[in-house]
Order: sequence, then C-alpha cells, then structure tokens
Amino acid sequence: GSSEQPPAAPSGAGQPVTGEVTVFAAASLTETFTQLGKDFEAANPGAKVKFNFGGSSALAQQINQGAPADVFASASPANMKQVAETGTVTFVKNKLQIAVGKGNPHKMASLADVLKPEIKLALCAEQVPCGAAAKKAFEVAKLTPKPVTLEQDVKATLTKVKLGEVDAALVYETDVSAAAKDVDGVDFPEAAQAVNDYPIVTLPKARNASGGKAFMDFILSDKGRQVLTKAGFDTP
Amino acid sequence: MTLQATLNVHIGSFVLTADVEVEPGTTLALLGPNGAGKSTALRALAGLRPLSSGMIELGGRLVDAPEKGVFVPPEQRSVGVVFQDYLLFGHMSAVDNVAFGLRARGMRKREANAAAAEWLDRVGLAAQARHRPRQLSGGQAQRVALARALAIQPDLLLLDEPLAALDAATRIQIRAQLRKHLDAYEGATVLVTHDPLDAMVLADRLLVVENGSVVQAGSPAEIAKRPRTDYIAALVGLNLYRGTADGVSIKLDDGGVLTTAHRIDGPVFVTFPPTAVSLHKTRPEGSPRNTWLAEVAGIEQHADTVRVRLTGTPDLLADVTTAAVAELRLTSGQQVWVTVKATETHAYPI
Amino acid sequence: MTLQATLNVHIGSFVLTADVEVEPGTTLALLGPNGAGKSTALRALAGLRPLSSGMIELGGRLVDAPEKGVFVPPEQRSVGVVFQDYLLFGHMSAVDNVAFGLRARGMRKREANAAAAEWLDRVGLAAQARHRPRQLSGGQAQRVALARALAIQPDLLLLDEPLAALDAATRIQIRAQLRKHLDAYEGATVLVTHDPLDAMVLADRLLVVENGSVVQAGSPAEIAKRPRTDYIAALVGLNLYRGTADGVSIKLDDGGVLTTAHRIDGPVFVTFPPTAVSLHKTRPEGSPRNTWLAEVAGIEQHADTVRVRLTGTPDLLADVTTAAVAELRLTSGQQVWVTVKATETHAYPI
Amino acid sequence: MRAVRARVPVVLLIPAFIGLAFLVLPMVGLVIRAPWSTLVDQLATAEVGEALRLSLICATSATAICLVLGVPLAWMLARTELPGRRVARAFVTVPLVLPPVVGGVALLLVFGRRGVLGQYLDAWFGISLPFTTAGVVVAEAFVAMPFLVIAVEGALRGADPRFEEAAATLGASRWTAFRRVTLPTVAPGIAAGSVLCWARALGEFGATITFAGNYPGTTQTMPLAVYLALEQDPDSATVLSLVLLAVSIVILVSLRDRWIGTRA
Amino acid sequence: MRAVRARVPVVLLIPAFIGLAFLVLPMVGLVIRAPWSTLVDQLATAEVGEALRLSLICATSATAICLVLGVPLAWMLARTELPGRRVARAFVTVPLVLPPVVGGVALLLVFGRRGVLGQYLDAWFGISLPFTTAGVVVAEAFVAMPFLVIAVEGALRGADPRFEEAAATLGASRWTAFRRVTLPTVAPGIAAGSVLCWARALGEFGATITFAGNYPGTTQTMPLAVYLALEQDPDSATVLSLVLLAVSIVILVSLRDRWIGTRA
Ligand SMILES: Nc1ncnc2c1ncn2[C@@H]1O[C@H](COP(=O)(O)OP(=O)(O)OP(=O)(O)O)[C@@H](O)[C@H]1O
Ligand SMILES: Nc1ncnc2c1ncn2[C@@H]1O[C@H](COP(=O)(O)OP(=O)(O)OP(=O)(O)O)[C@@H](O)[C@H]1O
Ligand SMILES: [Mg+2]
Ligand SMILES: [Mg+2]
Repeated sequence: GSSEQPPAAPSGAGQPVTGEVTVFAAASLTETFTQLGKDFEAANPGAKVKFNFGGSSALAQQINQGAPADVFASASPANMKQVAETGTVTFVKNKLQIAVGKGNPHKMASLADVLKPEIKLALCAEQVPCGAAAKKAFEVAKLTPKPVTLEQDVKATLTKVKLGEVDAALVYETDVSAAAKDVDGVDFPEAAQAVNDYPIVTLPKARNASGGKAFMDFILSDKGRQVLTKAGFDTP
Repeated sequence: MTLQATLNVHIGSFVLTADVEVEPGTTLALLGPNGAGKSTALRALAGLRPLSSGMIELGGRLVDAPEKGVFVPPEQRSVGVVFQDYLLFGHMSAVDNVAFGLRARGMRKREANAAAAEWLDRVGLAAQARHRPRQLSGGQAQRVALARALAIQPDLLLLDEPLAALDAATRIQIRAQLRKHLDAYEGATVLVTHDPLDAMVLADRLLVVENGSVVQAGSPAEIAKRPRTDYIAALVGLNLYRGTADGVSIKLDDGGVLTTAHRIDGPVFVTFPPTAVSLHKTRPEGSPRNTWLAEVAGIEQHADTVRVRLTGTPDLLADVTTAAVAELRLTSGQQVWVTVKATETHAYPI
Repeated sequence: MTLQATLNVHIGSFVLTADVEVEPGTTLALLGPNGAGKSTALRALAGLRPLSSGMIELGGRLVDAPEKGVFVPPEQRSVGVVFQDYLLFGHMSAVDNVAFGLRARGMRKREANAAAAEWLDRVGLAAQARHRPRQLSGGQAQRVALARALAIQPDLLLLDEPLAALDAATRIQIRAQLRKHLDAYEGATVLVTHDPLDAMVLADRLLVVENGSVVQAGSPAEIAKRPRTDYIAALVGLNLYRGTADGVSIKLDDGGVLTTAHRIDGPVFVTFPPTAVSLHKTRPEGSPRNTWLAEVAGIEQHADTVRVRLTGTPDLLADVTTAAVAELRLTSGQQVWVTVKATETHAYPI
Repeated sequence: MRAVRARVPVVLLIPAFIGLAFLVLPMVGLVIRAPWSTLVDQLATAEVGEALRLSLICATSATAICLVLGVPLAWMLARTELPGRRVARAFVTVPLVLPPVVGGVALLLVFGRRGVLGQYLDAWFGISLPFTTAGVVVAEAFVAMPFLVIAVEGALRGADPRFEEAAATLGASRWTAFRRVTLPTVAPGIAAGSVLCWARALGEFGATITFAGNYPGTTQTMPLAVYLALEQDPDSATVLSLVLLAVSIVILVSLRDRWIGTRA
Repeated sequence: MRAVRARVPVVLLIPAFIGLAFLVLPMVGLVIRAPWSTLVDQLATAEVGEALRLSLICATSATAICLVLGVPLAWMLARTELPGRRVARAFVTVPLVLPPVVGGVALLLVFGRRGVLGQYLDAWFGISLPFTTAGVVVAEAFVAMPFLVIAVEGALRGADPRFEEAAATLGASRWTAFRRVTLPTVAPGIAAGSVLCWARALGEFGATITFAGNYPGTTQTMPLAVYLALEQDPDSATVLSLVLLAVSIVILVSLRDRWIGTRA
C-alpha cells in the first residue's frame, strides 16, 4: 500500500507519544500493520513501533511466557482469550469466500457446489479461525463437506487453489483480494453468519502502556480503518 | 597365461620403469630395498594403479595400454593379490574372507565356504576359521590373506612379501606349501620379497629393482654369479642347484652329488651359502660330507671378503677371507679341495 | 627402571600367563610362534590391555594390579611402543609423527621437530621427513615407527617385531643401530621377534612363549644349550660369544680367539650356527680361519641331525649328520679338531 | 572388567555435559510443565493413535526410500570421479536450507496436479501424490534425504578405499565390492545417517502439510496434529509432543544400540 | 591421468541419479516458476539484506557452539564407558523428532523470563535470551546440535581406536590424543556434521520464531522473512528462498571442497 495523504495529526488528547511500542500482531496483518506503523511513527515523531509478526497462538504463548509486548492484535478471539479477558476490542472482521481458479472454470455459484464429487475442496483445520468459520458456514447451510485436506492456515489453503491442486477452498475475502491475479472469489449467503473477529488489546503488563494505548487508538481511528478496509477487511 | 609388461608409473616425483615377463607356470621374484617400487609394480599389474605409459599383456590379452586407451579393471583381470598389510575384511570371519573371491565369482555359499575351510586348513588355521581379523595375530592374518588370494586360482598371482610376518617354523612350512601351489598352478606368479632364500626357493627368475629401475634381471644363478650392485651382492649369497634326492644324497642335474642332513626324496633344490664353503690344499679328513676337487675360475675382492668362483662338479662360489687367499696362495686355474658340511645345505622339494 | 610383572590376561578363550622381569639397561626378547600371545603381553605392559590378575611394577612403581585396584594409564607409564602394524598417524608427516611424543611431553615445536629430524636421519629417512605415511613404503613406515618410539626415551621400550619389514641390508644396519640405542638406554626393553638372530644380538634374556604360556626362559646361551621344545630347538641354532675385537681377531671374554671376515673393533658379540662347525679327526689344513681342539661333552640325536656339545676354548655346539658321527666314531670325552670358517661368523658391536 | 582407561579428561567432559544438558533440559522443562492429567484423554482419542501410527509408517518408509536412493548417491559423491560432482554435492546439501514450507511448494510445482512431472503422472498413470499418504512419504523423504547422504558420504570418505581394491582383485565387481565390503565397513555411518533421517522425517511438518495436506487418517502425522493442537490448547500440544518423543526414544534405544553397537 | 576405475556400476548409478533428481528437480521447479522480476525489488529492501546477514551470523555462531559442545559430547558417547551412555545417546537423538515449534516452547519453559533457569539468569545476571539475537543462536543450536553429534559419533565409531592407543603410549593425555590424533582423523565426519548443522540452523524457523520472536534486525532471519512473505505474497517468498539457497550454495561450494576435500 501507499499513503497518498499527508500524515494525520496526533490522535487522542494530543499528549506526545514517545519511546518504543512493541506490537505483537497476527501474521495476516503484516502488510497493513507495517503500513500503519509507519504512519503512526510519522504522526508521533518520538515514537518507534517494533513489530513481532507470527501465528496468533504462538504470540499468545510468547506473551504468557513473559515476552515484552505492549499491544497484541490477534486473528482469533480464542487466542486472545489466552492472554487477556478484558480490554479487548474487535477492530476488524473477515468474511469467507469460495476461492476458485481464475475464471471460475467449474462455474461455482453456491456453497452446495463445492460438494460436487468431481470438486477437490480444501478447508482450514477447525483449530484455526478460518476453519472454525467454515465449519459454521456449513452448519448453517446444513451441509457436510468432504475436503481432501484441512490446512494449517488460510494462506496454505489458498496456495492449493493457486497451484491448481484443489478446485475450491473456503478462505477470507482479504486473502482472495490479495491474490486476485491468480484466483477469483465467489460470495455465498451463509458467509454472513461465518465471520471471524480480530481483537486487539493493550496488555496490562505493558512497559510502554501509554504508547500501546496510543497505537491501539490509531488502529481504531478513521485513518486505521481506511488502511484496513482497503486491504479487504470489514470494519465492525 | 604369459605376463608381458612394460611398466611405467609416475607417483609424484617417484618413477618406476620395469620390463616384466613371466611365462605360464613360472615365478618372477622382485627384489629390492625398501621404497624401490616393488609394491608399486604389483599395484600396476593388479590394475590398482593405471600405467602412465607402457603396456601390460596377460595371456595375450592387453589389459593396460594408456596409449591405446585400454584399461581392464582389476576385477576382470583374474589376479590374486596378497597385500603387504593383508587388507582382510574386518567385518568377516577368516573363512568368509577366503570364501569372498569364490562367491564373487558366483560360487554357491555352501561350496565356497567348504573350499575356503579347506584352504584355511592348508595354511594351518582350521581352528581360527570363525575368528574375525582383529582376533588374529599378525602371522595368522597373513596366512588368511595368503589363503584368500590362492583360493580364487587366479591367472596371475601377485604376492607382496607373503612370508614376512610368519615365524621361523611356520615360514619353512608355508614356503614349502607355497612352492607346491606355485608348481601346481598354471598361471604366472610375481613375488615381492626381502628374503633371498624365499626368492631362490620360490622364483625361477629374479628382477632386482632399485630406486624405481631394474638394475639386474635373470635366473637366480645368473644373478648370483654376476651381481652388479652391492645390494645384490649382499642379497644373493647362495649356491643353488637342482637335482634328484634319494634320502640324504642328491644327484645334481648338472653333474655331481651333494649330501644333505635331512632325508628327502624326489626332485629338489639344494642351496648352501658361499660362506659355508671351506677350501683346502689337501684332501681333508673329517665331518664335512661333501668334498670334491675344483678349479679356481676367478677371484673377486669384495668389501671384506674374497669371492672365489670355482668350476667342478658342481660349480660353486666360495667366500673366504683375504688371509685364507694368501695362505692358500689362490690363483686362477689352481686346483683346491672343496668341503661343504651336509648340515649347511638346504634341500627343498621342487 | 626394573620391570617386574606377573601377567595374566584373558581374551575370550585365550589365556596368557607369564612372569616377566627385566633389569634396567637390559633387553628381554619374547619369542614364540604366531598367536602365542607375544603382542598381548606387550599390550598389557603398555597399559593398553589391563591385566585380569597379577601385577606390573615399573621402576618400583606399581602400574597395574587389579587386586589392589591400581591401574596407571599408558600415557603415564613412559613406555615407548613400536607396533606390529606401525600405527603411524596418517594426517601427519613422518617428522611430525616422530615429534608427536616429544610435543606431548611439552617440548616446544621447533625443538621437537629438530630432535625428530635427527631421529629420522638416524634411521636413514632424512629425505622422507615430509612424506605422509601413505607415501612411504612398508619398510620406511616401520622405520618411522621405530624413530617415533625411540624419540621419547621411555623408561620401558616395547618393540613388536621392529625389524620384520626391513630389507636384508637395512635390517643389519638398523639392528646394529638398535643395539647401540638399547645399550645407551637406561630403561628396560622388551622385544618381540621371530628372528632368532635378532633375539641373540639384541636380547640379554629370552622368554619363549607358546600358546599363552612361558615354555622356557633364560639367557640365549642357556636356552640354546637345553632347548625344551621343538620350536626352541629350531629357533636357537646359534653359538653366541661376547668378546673384544681388534680387526678380524676377536678375543673372547671366556677364553679363546675367533677370526671373523669383517673388520671390527671394540666389544662385540660373535655368533656362528652349529651347522657351520666342521669336526675333524686330525688337524685340517685349509681355508677355515678358526681351528681348535675340543672335547665331546655330549651327543643328542635330533630329528635329522646330531647335536654335539663340545667343551674347549671356547665351548660350542655342532650339528653334524649321523653319518659323520659314525665315521668320526664320536663318543663322549673324545678329542676332535673343530673348524669354523671366518665367513660363517657374524660379529656385532655390543 | 575394569575400564581400560578410566580417567576421562575434564576438558572434554565439561563441554560434553554442558552440551548434553543443553539438549536435555528443554525436554525436562516440557515434562515438568506438561498437564499430565490430559494425557489419558488425549491418548484415548482415535485420531492421536492414528496420527502416531501414520507418523511411524511414513517416517520408516521415507527412510527406506532415502536408503535406497541416498546411499548410492553418497557413494557416487565420495568414490567416483564423474564430472559435476562438486555441484551435485552442493545441490544435495542445499535442500537443508530451504524452509520446509517452500520445499513443499517446490514439490507441488514438480509433482502436483499441474506440476512439471505431476501432470504426466496424473494423465498417464492416474497417480496423484498430493493429499495421499504416499505424498507424505515423498515430502518426508525430500526433506530428510540430505541428512542421510551427507552422513554416509562422510563415513565413506573416512573409510580406507584399499579394501575395495582388495575386493576388486578378488574378482568382485564394484557393485559386489560395494555391497559386501564397503557397506558393512560404513555401517556405523549409515546407521547414524538413518537415525538422523528417520528422526527428521518423523518430526517433519512444513513440507508435509504443504505438499500432502492434512487429513486425519491419510496425511495427518503427529507433528501436524501437534501444530493444530498448539493453535487451540498449547498444553495438549505439549503432551502430544512428549508422546511422540517417548515413542521415538523407545524405538531408538531398542534399535540403535543393537544396530550401531556392533562396532563398539 | 585416466580414471583408475572408470566403469561405475549401473545398479548404483541409477538410484544415485534418481536420488539426485529427486532432490534437484523441486528446486528447478522453484527456479522456473519464480517471478524473477520481483527479485530486484526484494533485494533492494534493507530488511532482506539484514535478514540475510542475521541468518548467516546466527547460523555460523550456532554451528560454532555446536562444535564446541557437540564434538566432546559425540566423543563421550563413542569412546567412554560412562554409565547412562545409552540413555544419553537416545536423548541426543530425540530433539530431532520434536516439532521445532514445540522445541521453541520448551526453550521458553527453560530459558524464558519465567523459565526454570531463565528466571535466575534474569534475576542474577540480567540476562534474558528470548527475543534477542542470542536467543536466535540458542534456538538454532538446540535444533541443529543433534545433527552434528550424531554425524561425529558415527565417524568416531568408524575410526580405529588403536591410533589413540598409540598416542597414549607416546605420552599423550586423552585430551592431547583427542586433539591431535582423533580430531584430524575424523575431520571428514566433523566437516559433514558441521555442514548438516549449519544448513539446519540456517533453515531453522519454528523454534526461532517461538523462542526469539520475529523482530526485523534482531531476530528476523531469512526463514522468518520467508514466512511473512508467504503470508503476503507467496511469489516473493519463493524468490527469498532462492536467494537463501544461492547464498548457501556459494558458501558451501567454496568451503566444503576445501574443507572436506583434504582426504579425497
Ligand atoms: N601415494 C604416494 N605418493 C607419493 N609417493 C609415494 C606414494 N606411494 C608410494 N610412494 C613412493 O614410491 C616409492 C616406492 O614405494 P613402494 O611402496 O612401491 O616401495 P616398496 O619397494 O614396496 O618398498 P617396501 O619393501 O618397503 O614395501 C617410495 O619411495 C614411496 O615413498
Ligand atoms: N580381540 C581378540 N579376541 C579374541 N582373541 C584374540 C583377540 N586378540 C588376540 N586374540 C588371540 O590371542 C592370541 C594371541 O594373539 P597375539 O596377537 O598376542 O599373538 P602374537 O604372539 O603376537 O602372534 P604374531 O607373532 O602372529 O603377531 C591369538 O590366538 C589370537 O587369535
Ligand atoms: Mg612394499
Ligand atoms: Mg603379534
């Protein structure tokens, strides 16, 4: 992405943010948060944002083992719960789509189409958020999927579609739009009930609590929403 | 299986050049000081080190000729080798080591093992058949290596000091057996040894190598008669005859009779060292069994002793001191009595 | 550094038992057929194989005594070993191999290398100092191993067939040098060899081992006089004397004079084989330099020959044929003329 | 018998013990903190048993493939003078450096439905490796083979080639010499390489899930089960890992001393 | 000079070539499909250069640590008669089986700020390993050391112990004998083990990201950068992997033939 607007004025009460802000964020936020981090630093000249991107569960584990984090942005509420019960805010939502090969060769239009016997289907494993969402979608549609694989994350699932190993996969809209040159997305109505929330929190043991709070506010600000929406996230 | 070779091997700064020719059924001995290139020659013949130039022909078949781009690998040469440091396979028992070559040639396991056990028995190691090489003493290992090379009945047999590690008693026994096998055997044999006696007993021809070059070649008798270097002179201090034994009396093929201390029968070699010869002006009385009249054919001064060449029945060489030459007033053409004690002679079956 | 040991070693079904005692400055030779346990004894003395029971005391210090729980490891024993298969370090040059022990004892690199180069020079390998073991011939490797063991000037020197791989000429030379080093050297030496001549020349006492047990012990002369097994009888066929040489004439310590073929001076050993002795009824005229009158002290029938024990100046053993005994009508107490050719005697500096 | 040389130098023992502690302590940490109460529940589930069985079968099959292909390859690198050997040796080593997930992608590019070879395998023989147990074996073999090849090549280089020469003079073809002399001589090296290879295959995750996918009963091996458990319940992931460790300890201890110990 | 024994048995060459193809083909696939156009952009970013530099430094440091601790450990396992050697040997092997992510968790349990040892390191010395470059080295060493130990132990078992005996009789302590005789003798095995170890450390991902985190400049090594690239733009991840491969090929080819080749 790029920032076509001049940096916004410092948010909040106007008190300047200084020092290093350490942000633990889900790997799927790498692109947007890196951008937002730069914008935040531009807006707060005394501040430096340090990111640790990784799997939400690994980040939760690290925080529980005493990792020095100020802010945690998780891709799943379940992992957030391992770290913090209170103070969490959902800052984006992500909706499922059916990812199909470019040009939709099998002419898929609904969730039922992915169950056709000649279709190879990839889903995320139930243990990861996109798998949980997919499970919910099939429950709502009262269908029983027969996937060939249950992938460890949404990117791996999408890779299978891109390389033509499977004919369809249930992934997030953001992922489809990021890979738009290789795959097409098909919307389906049950997706509305199968949405994944991304929670964010300023950690109680933060070293730089004020900085963390300021960064979280920046994410929740209009500027933040703008960058996230552009990447395909829905905002609550 | 005639072996005919013109060897030319370069290793670093060391160069070996030698013409080797061995008729079927005969044995060539390579003699030479340490580092002369004897093992190198054997490696080239075995195909373990390709020639730099020259050629090797075995039974009319060219097996190495760099100029013509011919190189037959060792496993297709039918060459049996006893290595100087044995190279027994550590993970196999003695009998499996001996059976290895037979099995590699396609013999069934049971038969190969039976044949191998027989070979081990012949070298006196029947009791050690199941031992691993590291459980064998040095001499036992050497004998297993010998049995392993003999078992495959190769066209060309290469022996790198096959008797060096054997004790005195075993050595005589294995030497005699080796002689028997070499005679029974139709291929050519090349033998490296330091022991002139081994060479005399086992070989039909000698090739003396020094510093990578052949300094002398010929039959043991020829070489003994005209040593061309000090090394050879020191080496070949033996009178050697072929004859037919009947008890302790041996009728020599070229005339004359010698008496030996040990009873033996049939065709034999008899040897005694020139130092064992006593010369007398008058016919002596006493214990020496062998006494005959001979004529002085030549006198050569060596470092400390005088070598006297004598013609008679048989011809012989004698080493005596300068003082003895003076006292006997030895000159060419003079007649002297020769005595050799029976106990000084060694007779070996051919 | 007296060595005193009661060896008892079990390897599988093989058992070695031997009492070994070597005074400082003297050499004990272990003789025996292949597989007798000679190398095993050396390994026990070196500390490479702990005793099963018994003890080893070196210079008054107990170095192995299982019953007392004492075991001094090899590197603290100051024992130099020449192994039967050399065990040179393949990644080091010859000079580094020899310098290894000196450096392990804390000598500076430059000095150690200088000393090592000198040792290599002494064994005639100055030119090969920079060669790797695999570039050395078998005999060259053996000499490097010898230099490596001698360089550390150990309290106890153990030699496992140190001369076996050497060629005839080198062997005489190295044997004489070894003799010199052993004499200069204040520690005890144990030598394993198959060559009776090596044993006679180099050792003060012999221990004959067969099948894991000592079958005879004593000075070479004692053993030669009363061989107790066939193996020893075959082995010790030598008359051995100590004397002082002046040119070719040697005055023996126990009386008598012998003439030898090669000029030599100072204290020497002189040997000649019993087979080289001729016996005569009347004083013979002729080339043999050594002629003296002796009295028959005993006659023993061996397999094929008769061994005659004679007293005189000096005493000696003679091997003659049964026919000769008959002709000379040899009986105990009879006087006979003894002749030994000068060329049959070997004199070595002590 | 008393130990032949009982005194062991401290200068070697200290780093040896530090090294051992460094490897063992983290595992001790896992054992201490593991919620053992959940173990029984975990083991009771059919999926865990199945994943364990699949892991062992696939790792063993992958090791077998690696032995069949990798030992000759190691021999070629160590003993022949073929041109391009240097480059071949480097190519054998680099897959180690490839992040396994990328390795999985690379395998898909070759053996996948539209892969360079895979399209023909599919069209001509109807064979499709991804999402099958065979695919798991292929992925594990790809990742683990370099370990075997490098270990065996090292062993071959340390072995004296003159024994092969002796075998040749006895009439053994290079193949016979290889089989009957070289192989037994480097047996400890092959054993060490096989252990490395098997262990690496058993723990393999990234390439497997990328190339073969993750479906219980056909492609879900223990590491995949562990990874997914980590996503939800780190404690049970720890327990699963320890189960995998315990099984592999039992197998290695019983196999390895019998196998490698022959030379000791 | 002509090759000494030019004929190489087909029965060995065929599996050798299949094995080589199996390892090389996927990489060829990667190279063919990689979007080379993005390479220049990728390399231009400071982060990639930094990640590459960090990867090389950490992998090399980890290998150094593994050598210092692992070679004595291998020696202890191969040459001494200490009780518990069998079990120690198994414990050296099992970390291979541990999924690296779990290994990272285990390291956190021991060296983390609240870990068994880490709390004292923190309290007494103020040392905190997680989320530092030192932590990366520790994680890589933990994962890679077994490879070194097992390869070196195999080489030691194949080496004739009588040379150490000869050294002992020359007055060398076991330490001197180890240093001057044993080490040079098993040098090819150590070289092979180091290559394995270095390559494994260079490609290490799971334990590193779990134990040391993923901070650009301090703990983000190339495999971590590849992981993040995979999340965003899988094509550029391929390119990054190939960069890592190319660098390691260059290093291995230039080092290895000089290093291992000494015995050839
Ligand atoms: N690989 C090598 N590199 C360099 N020089 C070598 C190599 N192999 C042998 N040589 C040299 O070649 C010469 C001949 O060695 P070779 O082994 O043939 O001697 P040899 O006559 O068998 O001696 P010995 O009787 O002591 O066994 C020696 O001088 C040796 O140093
Ligand atoms: N590790 C072992 N296991 C079983 N038996 C062994 C072992 N080492 C040696 N032996 C046996 O012990 C006996 C003595 O061996 P040793 O090497 O001491 O003989 P040696 O007298 O040195 O013979 P040589 O003169 O042939 O070298 C032999 O019979 C041999 O087979
Ligand atoms: Mg030789
Ligand atoms: Mg011996």
